Amino acid sequence: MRALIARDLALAVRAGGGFGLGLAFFLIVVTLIPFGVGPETTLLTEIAPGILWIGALLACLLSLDRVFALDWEDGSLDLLATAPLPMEGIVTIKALAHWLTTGLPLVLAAPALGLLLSLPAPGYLWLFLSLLIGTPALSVIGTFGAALTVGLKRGGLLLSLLVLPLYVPTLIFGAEVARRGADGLAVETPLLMLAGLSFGTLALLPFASAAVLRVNLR
Amino acid sequence: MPDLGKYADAVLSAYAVSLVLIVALVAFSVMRARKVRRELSDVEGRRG
Amino acid sequence: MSLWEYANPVKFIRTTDRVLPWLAWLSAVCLAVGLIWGFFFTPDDFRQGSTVKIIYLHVPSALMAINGWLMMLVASLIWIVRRHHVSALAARAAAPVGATMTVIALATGAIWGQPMWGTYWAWDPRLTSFLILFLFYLGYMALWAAIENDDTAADLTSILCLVGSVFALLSRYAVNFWNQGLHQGASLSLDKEKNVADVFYFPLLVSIAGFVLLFIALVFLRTQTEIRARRMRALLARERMA
Amino acid sequence: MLTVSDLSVARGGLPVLSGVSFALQAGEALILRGPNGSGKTTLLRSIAGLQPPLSGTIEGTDRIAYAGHQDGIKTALSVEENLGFWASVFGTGKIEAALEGFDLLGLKSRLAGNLSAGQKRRLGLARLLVTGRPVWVLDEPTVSLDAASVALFAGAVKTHLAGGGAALMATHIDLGLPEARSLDVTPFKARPEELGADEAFL
Repeated sequence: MRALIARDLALAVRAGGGFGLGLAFFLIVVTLIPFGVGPETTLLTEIAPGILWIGALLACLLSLDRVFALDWEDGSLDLLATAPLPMEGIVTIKALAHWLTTGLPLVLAAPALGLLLSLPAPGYLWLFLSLLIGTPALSVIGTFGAALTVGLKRGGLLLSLLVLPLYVPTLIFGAEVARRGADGLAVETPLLMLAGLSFGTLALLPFASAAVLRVNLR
Repeated sequence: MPDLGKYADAVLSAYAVSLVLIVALVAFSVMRARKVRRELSDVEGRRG
Repeated sequence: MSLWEYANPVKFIRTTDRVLPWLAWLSAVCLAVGLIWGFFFTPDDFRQGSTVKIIYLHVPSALMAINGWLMMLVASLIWIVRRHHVSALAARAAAPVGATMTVIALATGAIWGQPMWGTYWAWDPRLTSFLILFLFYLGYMALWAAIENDDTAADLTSILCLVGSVFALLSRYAVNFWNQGLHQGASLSLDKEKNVADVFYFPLLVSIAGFVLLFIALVFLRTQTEIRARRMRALLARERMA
Repeated sequence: MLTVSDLSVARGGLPVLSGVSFALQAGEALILRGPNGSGKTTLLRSIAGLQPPLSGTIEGTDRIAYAGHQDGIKTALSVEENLGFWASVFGTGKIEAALEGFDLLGLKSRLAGNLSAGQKRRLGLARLLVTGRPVWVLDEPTVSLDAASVALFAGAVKTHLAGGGAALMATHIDLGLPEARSLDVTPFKARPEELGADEAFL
């Protein structure tokens, strides 16, 4: 298990690993939004939490098709399936690696990008916390989608179609935490819901992903 | 024709849209059913 | 024992062939009676005017949009547990019907919303939930269409249906949480038990029966089609083997 | 070590081979023969546990080290890192012997992406040694190997057999293993009337 996570992280940061692409995409989305909606600070302040959440979500989505596709193409996935690792463990590690290489950098970068959108001062902490709690769920759900589409050529678009509806609850609770935090309102309820959602998906969804992956390998 | 009052457009368009969708769904299902039935009997006939 | 006999494709086709004409006529009659009764022979609501006539389409289609997904969920579970092919194909056959019902519910809702709420689309929790349900239908159908091997497709879509159901339910609660206040009052008239008078209620019941029967008839017909298409693929594969 | 009885396997739900039975003892090698498309790969994948068989039983799946057409090599990692990864996945941790056995010591720190096709194949086969598993199940192990490398591979198989291992492989060329039995899969070809996953529709 530890070897697998170490290998995936090493692969991500080596040449061609695509590390940082999600981060760059996040930056670009946040830069483009003011061009679309106008530079008024009051408007940007109001929509900043939502934009940052949606930007992070899309950046997460961008790298999902690599989660299993590379291992599928070079045969590693077959070999991993015959190795003494439980499939549930493999998909959990894959989700963890995706989160460490995509989700975590987004979480760390979000407050800095909040500056660009004039996020109000109380919002930074809650934006950071909501992303920190919410992005693992995005990675786990996305891994399920990636497992569903692993054998398909040009599965990327289908992957988005399958995963985005599944992202709805996470997005709603996560953005709600960030928005309420920015407005100085009470955040306990959505924060608890978000945490519950993250832990729930983390605990249960790997079983579905593993089942799907076994079907796709045969 | 009943008097639909000022909402006539809304009511009529709701019925029109729904009926068109239902008829399209039924027509599509029936057409595909016929096509597949025909193709299958071709294949079965070839098989003897 | 008895119920599972219909899991045999041949038996299923033979039985449904016998039932299908009756179902089709019955649903046509119910739909005609319910809709004509509702459209021509019911009074206008004192508040909503004639737009109340839209409920004869809106309520049954919304009902079937949800029940369609539930039927797919049950069929998927049967496939996963007992691996009856007819069950998986019935789920596949039901998806486009359910999706169409969702579109009808959304369209009639939007058309009704324009004079009542002053806007075609409000991010009302119910409307939003239905939009999300529609997205789930789209994803489900797209996955069926994308996979070549029939059994693989059945397995993957069943699991997607299961996971999707959980997330659809979560979305429903999340959406309620996200925007709770808006539709209060505005949709009072849609809570039939409490607020719909008998004059509206009976034609509505007939119309609902019509939609239910239509759904069943379409699912039977489309399942037959899927079974025949699958048999054709099986036969062609044997031809290639020989 | 590996017992296969009355095995039927399917590709895409259609039966390809049926009634395959054999047993492999320690120190034995079995070579599967048969033309392209005869189902050797499907059989090997089923035996390795990657796909469920239509019917029949396989004993000893957890003793298998499987190597398919693709080597599962990460081009961005070095030879040493590639092997080290599999060594720790299988919990053995020692890669020196494997590097030596397939003449990869000199290439140890080379990026796998810079290897030639034959060198990559040797790296893929060296993975077998680090798994520590006794039964090798190999699909076309000698593809893209030159004569010297084939001899190297044959030597590795001999050592493995002498050490109490067993090997099952599909290959077209003569490996120079006189002790290996061979099994032609052609007689086991499934007839069209045999039932597959689509039996309910026939």
